[in-house]
Amino acid sequence: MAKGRVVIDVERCKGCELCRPACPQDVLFLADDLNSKGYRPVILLDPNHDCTGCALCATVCPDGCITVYREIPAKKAVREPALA
Amino acid sequence: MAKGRVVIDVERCKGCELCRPACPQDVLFLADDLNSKGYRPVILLDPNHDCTGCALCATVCPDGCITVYREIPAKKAVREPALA
Amino acid sequence: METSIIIAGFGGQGVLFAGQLLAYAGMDAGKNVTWIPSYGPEMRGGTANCTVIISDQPIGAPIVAQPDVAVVLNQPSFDKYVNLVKPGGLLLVNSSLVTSVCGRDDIQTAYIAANTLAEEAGNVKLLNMALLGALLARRPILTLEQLEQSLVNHVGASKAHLLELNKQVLQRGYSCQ
Amino acid sequence: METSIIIAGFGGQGVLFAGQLLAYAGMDAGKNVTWIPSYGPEMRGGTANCTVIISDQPIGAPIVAQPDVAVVLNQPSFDKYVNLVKPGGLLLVNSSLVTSVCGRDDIQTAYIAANTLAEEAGNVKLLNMALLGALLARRPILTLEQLEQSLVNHVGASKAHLLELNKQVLQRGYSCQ
Amino acid sequence: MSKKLMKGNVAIAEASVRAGCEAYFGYPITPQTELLEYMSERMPELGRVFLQAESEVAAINMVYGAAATGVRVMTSSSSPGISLMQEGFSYIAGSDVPAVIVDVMRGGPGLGNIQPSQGDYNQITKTAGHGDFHPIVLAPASVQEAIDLTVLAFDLAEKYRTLVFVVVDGAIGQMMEPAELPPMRELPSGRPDWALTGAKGREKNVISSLFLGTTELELMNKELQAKLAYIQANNEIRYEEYMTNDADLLLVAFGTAARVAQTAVQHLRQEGLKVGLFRPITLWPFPSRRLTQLTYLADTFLVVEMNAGQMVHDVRAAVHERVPVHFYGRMGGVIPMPEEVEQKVRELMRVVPTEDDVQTHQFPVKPQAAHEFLRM
Amino acid sequence: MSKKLMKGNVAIAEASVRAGCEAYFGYPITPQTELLEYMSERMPELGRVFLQAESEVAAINMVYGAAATGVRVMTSSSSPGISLMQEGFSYIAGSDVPAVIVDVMRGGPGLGNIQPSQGDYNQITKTAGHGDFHPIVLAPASVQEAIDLTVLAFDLAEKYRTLVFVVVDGAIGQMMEPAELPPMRELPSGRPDWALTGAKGREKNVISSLFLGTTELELMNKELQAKLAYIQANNEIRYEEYMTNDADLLLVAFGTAARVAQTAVQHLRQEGLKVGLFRPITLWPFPSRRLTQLTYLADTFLVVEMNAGQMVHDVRAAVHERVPVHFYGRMGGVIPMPEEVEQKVRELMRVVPTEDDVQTHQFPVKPQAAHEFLRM
Amino acid sequence: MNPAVMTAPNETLVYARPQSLADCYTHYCPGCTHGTAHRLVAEVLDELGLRERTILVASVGCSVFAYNYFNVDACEAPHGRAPAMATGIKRVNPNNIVFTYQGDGDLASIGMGEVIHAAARGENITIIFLNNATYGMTGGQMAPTTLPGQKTSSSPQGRDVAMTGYPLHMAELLGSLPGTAYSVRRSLHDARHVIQAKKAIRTAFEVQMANKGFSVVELLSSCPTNWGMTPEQSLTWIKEQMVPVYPLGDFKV
Amino acid sequence: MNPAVMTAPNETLVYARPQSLADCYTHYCPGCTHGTAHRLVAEVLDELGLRERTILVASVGCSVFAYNYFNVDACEAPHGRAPAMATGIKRVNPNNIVFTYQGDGDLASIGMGEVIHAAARGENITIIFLNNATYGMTGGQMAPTTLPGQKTSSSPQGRDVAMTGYPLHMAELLGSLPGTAYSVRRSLHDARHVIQAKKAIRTAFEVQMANKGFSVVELLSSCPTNWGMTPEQSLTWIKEQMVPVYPLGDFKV
Ligand SMILES: Cc1ncc(C[n+]2csc(CCOP(=O)(O)OP(=O)(O)O)c2C)c(N)n1
Ligand SMILES: Cc1ncc(C[n+]2csc(CCOP(=O)(O)OP(=O)(O)O)c2C)c(N)n1
Ligand code: SF4
Ligand code: SF4
Ligand code: SF4
Ligand code: SF4
Ligand code: SF4
Ligand code: SF4
Ligand SMILES: [Mg+2]
Ligand SMILES: [Mg+2]
Repeated sequence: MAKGRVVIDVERCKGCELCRPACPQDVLFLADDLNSKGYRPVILLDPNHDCTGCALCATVCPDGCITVYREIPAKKAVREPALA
Repeated sequence: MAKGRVVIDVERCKGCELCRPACPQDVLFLADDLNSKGYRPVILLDPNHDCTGCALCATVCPDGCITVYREIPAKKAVREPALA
Repeated sequence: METSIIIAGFGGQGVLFAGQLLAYAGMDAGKNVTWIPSYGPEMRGGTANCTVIISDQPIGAPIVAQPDVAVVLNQPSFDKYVNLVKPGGLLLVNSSLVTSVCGRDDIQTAYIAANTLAEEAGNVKLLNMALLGALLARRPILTLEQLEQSLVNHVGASKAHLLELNKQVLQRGYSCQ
Repeated sequence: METSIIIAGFGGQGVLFAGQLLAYAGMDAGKNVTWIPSYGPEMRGGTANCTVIISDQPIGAPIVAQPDVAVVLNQPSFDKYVNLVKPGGLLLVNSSLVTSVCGRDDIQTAYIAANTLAEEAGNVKLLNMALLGALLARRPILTLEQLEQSLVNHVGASKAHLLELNKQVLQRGYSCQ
Repeated sequence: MSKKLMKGNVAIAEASVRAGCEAYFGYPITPQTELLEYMSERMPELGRVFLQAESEVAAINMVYGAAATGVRVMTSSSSPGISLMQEGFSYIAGSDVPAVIVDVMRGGPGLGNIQPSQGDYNQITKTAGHGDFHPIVLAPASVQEAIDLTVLAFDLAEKYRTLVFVVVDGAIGQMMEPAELPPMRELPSGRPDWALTGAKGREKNVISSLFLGTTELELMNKELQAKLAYIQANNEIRYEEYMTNDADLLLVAFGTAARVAQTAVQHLRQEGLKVGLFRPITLWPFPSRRLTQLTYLADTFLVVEMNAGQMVHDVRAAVHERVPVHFYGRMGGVIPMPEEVEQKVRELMRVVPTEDDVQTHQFPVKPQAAHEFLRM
Repeated sequence: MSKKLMKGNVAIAEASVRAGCEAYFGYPITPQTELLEYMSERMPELGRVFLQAESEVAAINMVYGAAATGVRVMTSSSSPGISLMQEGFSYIAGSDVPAVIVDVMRGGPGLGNIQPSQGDYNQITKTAGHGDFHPIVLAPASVQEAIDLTVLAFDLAEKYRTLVFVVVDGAIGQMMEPAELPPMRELPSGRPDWALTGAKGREKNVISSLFLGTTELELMNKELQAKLAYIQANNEIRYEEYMTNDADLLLVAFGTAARVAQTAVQHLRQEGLKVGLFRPITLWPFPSRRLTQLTYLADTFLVVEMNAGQMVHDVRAAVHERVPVHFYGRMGGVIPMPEEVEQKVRELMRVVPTEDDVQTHQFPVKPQAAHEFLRM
Repeated sequence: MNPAVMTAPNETLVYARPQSLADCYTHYCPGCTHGTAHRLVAEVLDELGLRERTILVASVGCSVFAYNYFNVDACEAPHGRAPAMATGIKRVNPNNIVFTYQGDGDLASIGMGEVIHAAARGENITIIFLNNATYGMTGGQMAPTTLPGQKTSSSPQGRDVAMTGYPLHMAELLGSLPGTAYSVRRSLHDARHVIQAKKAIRTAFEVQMANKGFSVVELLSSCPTNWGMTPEQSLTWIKEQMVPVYPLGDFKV
Repeated sequence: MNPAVMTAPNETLVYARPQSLADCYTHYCPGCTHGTAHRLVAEVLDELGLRERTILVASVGCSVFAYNYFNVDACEAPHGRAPAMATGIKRVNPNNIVFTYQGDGDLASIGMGEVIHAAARGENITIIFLNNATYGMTGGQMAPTTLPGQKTSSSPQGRDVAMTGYPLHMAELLGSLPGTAYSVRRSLHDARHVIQAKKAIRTAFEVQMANKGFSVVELLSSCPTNWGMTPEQSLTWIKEQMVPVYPLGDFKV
């Protein structure tokens, strides 16, 4: 399995939670605190490095809060374009 | 062949001549004179009693100028309703 | 000098064009002119008339209550304008379609069988030219030549073949008593 | 006597209803009242506030530049109204969401942890009741009983089961220092 | 009946129901929408007609159709929607059918915003469409008055076979106030004899604004003008005065601006300033004559509006140059505060010229440089 | 160039082409249609845009779109079509884009008829849509002037980023007169920097009339009002005077009515009556100041219009009560005859009160009975 | 009634002007089939006994005076808005029979929104839609129904579909909406087709009488004046040019 | 750019906010798929390199501020008139890519005439049409696309088709016009459908780039606020209630 990582723009996130059921690895959770807009944003909690960088979360996020990275497998080090 | 007769409201007639080609018996003609609106109306010229009262002329007349009568055959003297 | 002319008849009798021709000729002769039409609701047939003013001065109102000249091409127009022509004015009647006679003695009247005259010349549609000719004979606001020149200048190419006939009818009208 | 009250917060905090309840109670108590809302562009979330005026006289302007009382449920509202409250007026702060402290000494200020208080009572959504209770304790424009009665009169059947809880939170707010 | 706490929009809706409105056609637009929503529930309940039209253009023409059948009918909208209805208004005026229109005005021009405004004054009072006509325009300043004038609107519309507008700004539409509703009227059993109901046992009726001949159309217009003149003369002019008896300075305002002005009067009176308020209730016909009379009393007028100065022209036309007419206005959905009006009055009563009324003169004293107004 | 005999409609069309109009969107309506028809031939010939829209509402929004790209764009219509465009006008005004509108006015209200009229005066000058704004309104009285003012309209629209109307009545639209066309202008090579052209190598541009916050919308309105004030002050007021020097009685009229009035002046002068004519060319901004000055000269004003009396209110507002302002109007598409105006003037100069101006007072002296105006 | 109708004892009256048609002269051009359409509608109203129940909504176009030409209660709607006006009438007077009479400019251009929404609502009204491929009344400009290549006064080079788009097929479009109960296209170019058109008009009114919803009959109609043809040529043009583009048929029955 | 985009040396950037999307906070409710649609359009503009050529025509509805949310030249049309405004723009700027972004109230109700005629003309513009079965911005009134039985604030008893008519199928309707080059319906209710929606949006813009004519993508979208649901429930509602009424598919390609 590829390893991945997501960064969530917590100030932009409205806590709609649509990314959570979209994530096959179940590594997204609501934060405890509110952001400055009064929403509880989603954060990545991925102690076991389960995130695969599949970008399904980003695909459904209405607010474009999620940036997705994937580890480059040793053999293939060229950068891919953004999700087609 | 049934015998028929048409009466043309010459003041209403605009001389468009659409009734003429519609008439299978060719008994409709343009008058020589103009009516008060400046049109040459159509008139019935039927010396041989060719008109069958088929009402095709009336069917196509845009101005509803034509009234159509048909002789009642001896056996059937009830009045028919207007063209269906 | 300012002359106001109303030309009135059925749509299709060439009323508007006759007026335009006068206006063109007036303009070509360096005068001020206005031409303004008015129609009924009908697209074909119905009534049509236009008012032409030809003047040495700038023209104010382009419409007039009492024209100097009325050219009436049909009965309704006769009925409408017979009493409106200005005293001393001219009423020109297309006697082919108008049966009435003007009872006024304070205006000049002329009866021209314009339909017949044009038909005889070869095209009944030119009845308007016959009347224009008759008008110029009675009111020399423009010369016959000026009008003919305007015909040449402003008749479209598509109608050029009719030019000669137009001129002929114009002349016939001019010489018509 | 005329008292003007602004209640301000996020949409969804029950700001408008709290204002309406005051207006109902004022009306039931035979006073003149007005209630007027104002919103931001958001359908959900965003800012919302309302102005309530309760008066013995007919009420002119339904809006005020400087309220007698401001109830602020979130930080932006605190920032907006802290300096607008009329000298001698009252600023009621939901300290659960507002961290700032008022620096003025010409007005009365009270900090109520309304979220906490309501949550403890069983429903965080009733934070507005907590603040209304605290308001009446400080400005006896109406009695607690009058407000409770209005709750009974004007809360729809669908929410009737929440009535008791509403009253409880109201009372807690009332007795809250 | 006892008082209920009601939003202006809802109060107008229920008032129209009780006044016998048999059909409502409308299209959602803030800040009017509660009116439509209320009707969507209420009208079917009573077996009456509610229909959400596909647009304001359709709505006004549905109103036109229903009006032609002689029933009491209404629509409501807000400024951009009112613009779209102008052709329909003109047809309605041109064919003498009664209809009631509610305009809950918002900030313009264009999409503007959804805040309270009085920017439609000219568009409605000067002629709500092409051609020569004026609707009767009623401008309530409270929820109670909105109710009362809505009922009156239906009665006037029917009496004169004319368009009647009830115009409020968004504040009155959105505001809750205690108010009393009138009793429910019985619906009439028949229809007026000019109405379209099917030509059974009578000559056919025709509702049309087409008069092809100039003579006919001029006649129609003369009759229409005579009707308008009759309305002006027939006690249909309404206004309210507050402390005008001994006023040195007269505030003139309608709707919410008048409420603000009234508060200002109260405050200023406490300061000992003799200020009064004149509140036109009918914006058309405009209470010009009374304003003219008031020039013999007050020696300064101050018009307060929630626009760039529209009614002020009617006030000036009534007052001529007998007294100076000043203007204080806020635009863009801003409701002026009593304090602002008070400040302005204080300045005027000390005869200090201010920026604001310079701005509304026909010829500004200091023309501004081009770059000052070009908004990029 | 020499003079050509041209219809007003066609002359306006060709003038707009020569003024650099790059796009025309319109919808047929009498008595404006020749303008559209001419453009349908002419614009494609030049590789410019002609599009017959599906409606007036679509047409004005196509104009709005094209205007937002910074090209010179025009539409034309007649009264009912102008009503339908009101929302669009208001958006255009609210977003400061330039556009030229031609209104060839016909008889109203409603469908009315297709004869010449001046019944849109209020609808256009007072505010052509909801909210506070005025278009610049140019009113030619001859075919030549229609040409000249059409060119000016484009220049003013661009200069002030505003709506400019050229308003004529159907008579000027339909009339032929000799006139001279201006030379063909070259089209500009670029677009203004606020225009929508794609955000290449610059910040994006936005054209919008939405200002959600009251502060922003008020600011926008203040800027708009400042622009309007600037236009008023910036020599954009135009008018013409004819024999006003020594006039005792001043006729005030625009468009065709002014031509009629001019003929009347000529006739009356022959009778020795000192009559002059004041012809506003800009209906907005209105030449109020000059009219005020003229009250020191003439002691009676007579406004002649082809409507029920619309501009007369602006004249009265300018003149106040310094001199009596009378009105003579014809409606329904009737063009008044010089003789009627002359008769009226003769009456006035002998100070005989007449029926007609009674009718146009705010409060008719003798209210008419209800049955007199109810047209069945 | 018409003085012409004087039946001799041995005769039967086969055809007479219908009662629902007003006894007045129309302003239509000679040979214009607007007149034919009027007559057919009037005959149907007579036959179904609807004259005294019917309300006509006339539209803006050559048929603008239709309210004068029918012996029924009538009104005249703003250009394109007849379906909205008819909706207003029908909703408050459900027992009346309400129909609009609209041209192609009126219905398919400016009035597109109103007619689609009336159909979508299944408004129980009848629409008589005259398609003559042009704006007759204003002098023959291009309509949305103008044929590709057809010269009109606003498409002087002939309609260029690349610039001005494709003819709109309203009977099909309206027929595709679930609220539409009846949508057909007929033609008025000869006696046989006139008779078929009349049957369709009759069915449309019967659909309304049965409260089945929206009904529309599109009629291909002539405009000799603006087409620049004789009346007879116009009928041939309908047959040869229009029918191929606008196939006759039933699109919803 | 977004400060979040800081790629580590051993990583590849799989997904980042598109450049064509403005770096600002939207006023949309949490979970509203208007945001998703915006993002997809922006991604497509990025990928096709169109950002600097594109002009957006925003409409009146919840997406009224779209002109703030895209990094492209933009304007804001009157309610329903975006296709007309886009037509005006495209005709004078044929080299720009012009698209409208419209809701169902805007496009299918008040703007019906404009959108049909733009399609009939084969206007070379792209329409992104968000169908959320309601008037979101004004508080959830009935739209022409509201489902039968659906309760809204102006159909409090649920939409009664007998009184208010049937849902309008715009993708099918527009697809039936010859001027339309591309008309499809997609949904935004889960990742798979979002990806399909994006492909369709891409195709629509490609159609415009190839000057093929009118293109429209109808997107089934959520309105959690007015539907009274959580964002997740809304997506389920789209899938279970909307898709059966509005079948996904290609109606003209
Ligand atoms: C709002 C408005 N726009 C334009 C017109 C001008 N107008 C009158 S009739 C007509 C066209 C009618 O064409 P059509 O509906 O096809 O009827 P036809 O005359 O061909 O029978 C137009 C555009 C108008 N009266 N009102
Ligand atoms: C002419 C006009 N009429 C009505 C409105 C009010 N209005 C604003 S948004 C809207 C509905 C928008 O609904 P939709 O297009 O479905 O967009 P959504 O909010 O659902 O995304 C309405 C009716 C307006 N601004 N202008
Ligand atoms: S990239 Fe895939 S695995 Fe990682 S958080 Fe997003 S959805 Fe889950
Ligand atoms: S989908 Fe986006 S906005 Fe919604 S919770 Fe996830 S990150 Fe936040
Ligand atoms: S009834 Fe028949 S035969 Fe007689 S004239 Fe008419 S068409 Fe000819
Ligand atoms: S069809 Fe009618 S109008 Fe035409 S010529 Fe025959 S009778 Fe006359
Ligand atoms: S213009 Fe055409 S449609 Fe109109 S009446 Fe004449 S022929 Fe018929
Ligand atoms: S109201 Fe509905 S459509 Fe509008 S932003 Fe909120 S959820 Fe989206
Ligand atoms: Mg047609
Ligand atoms: Mg929607």
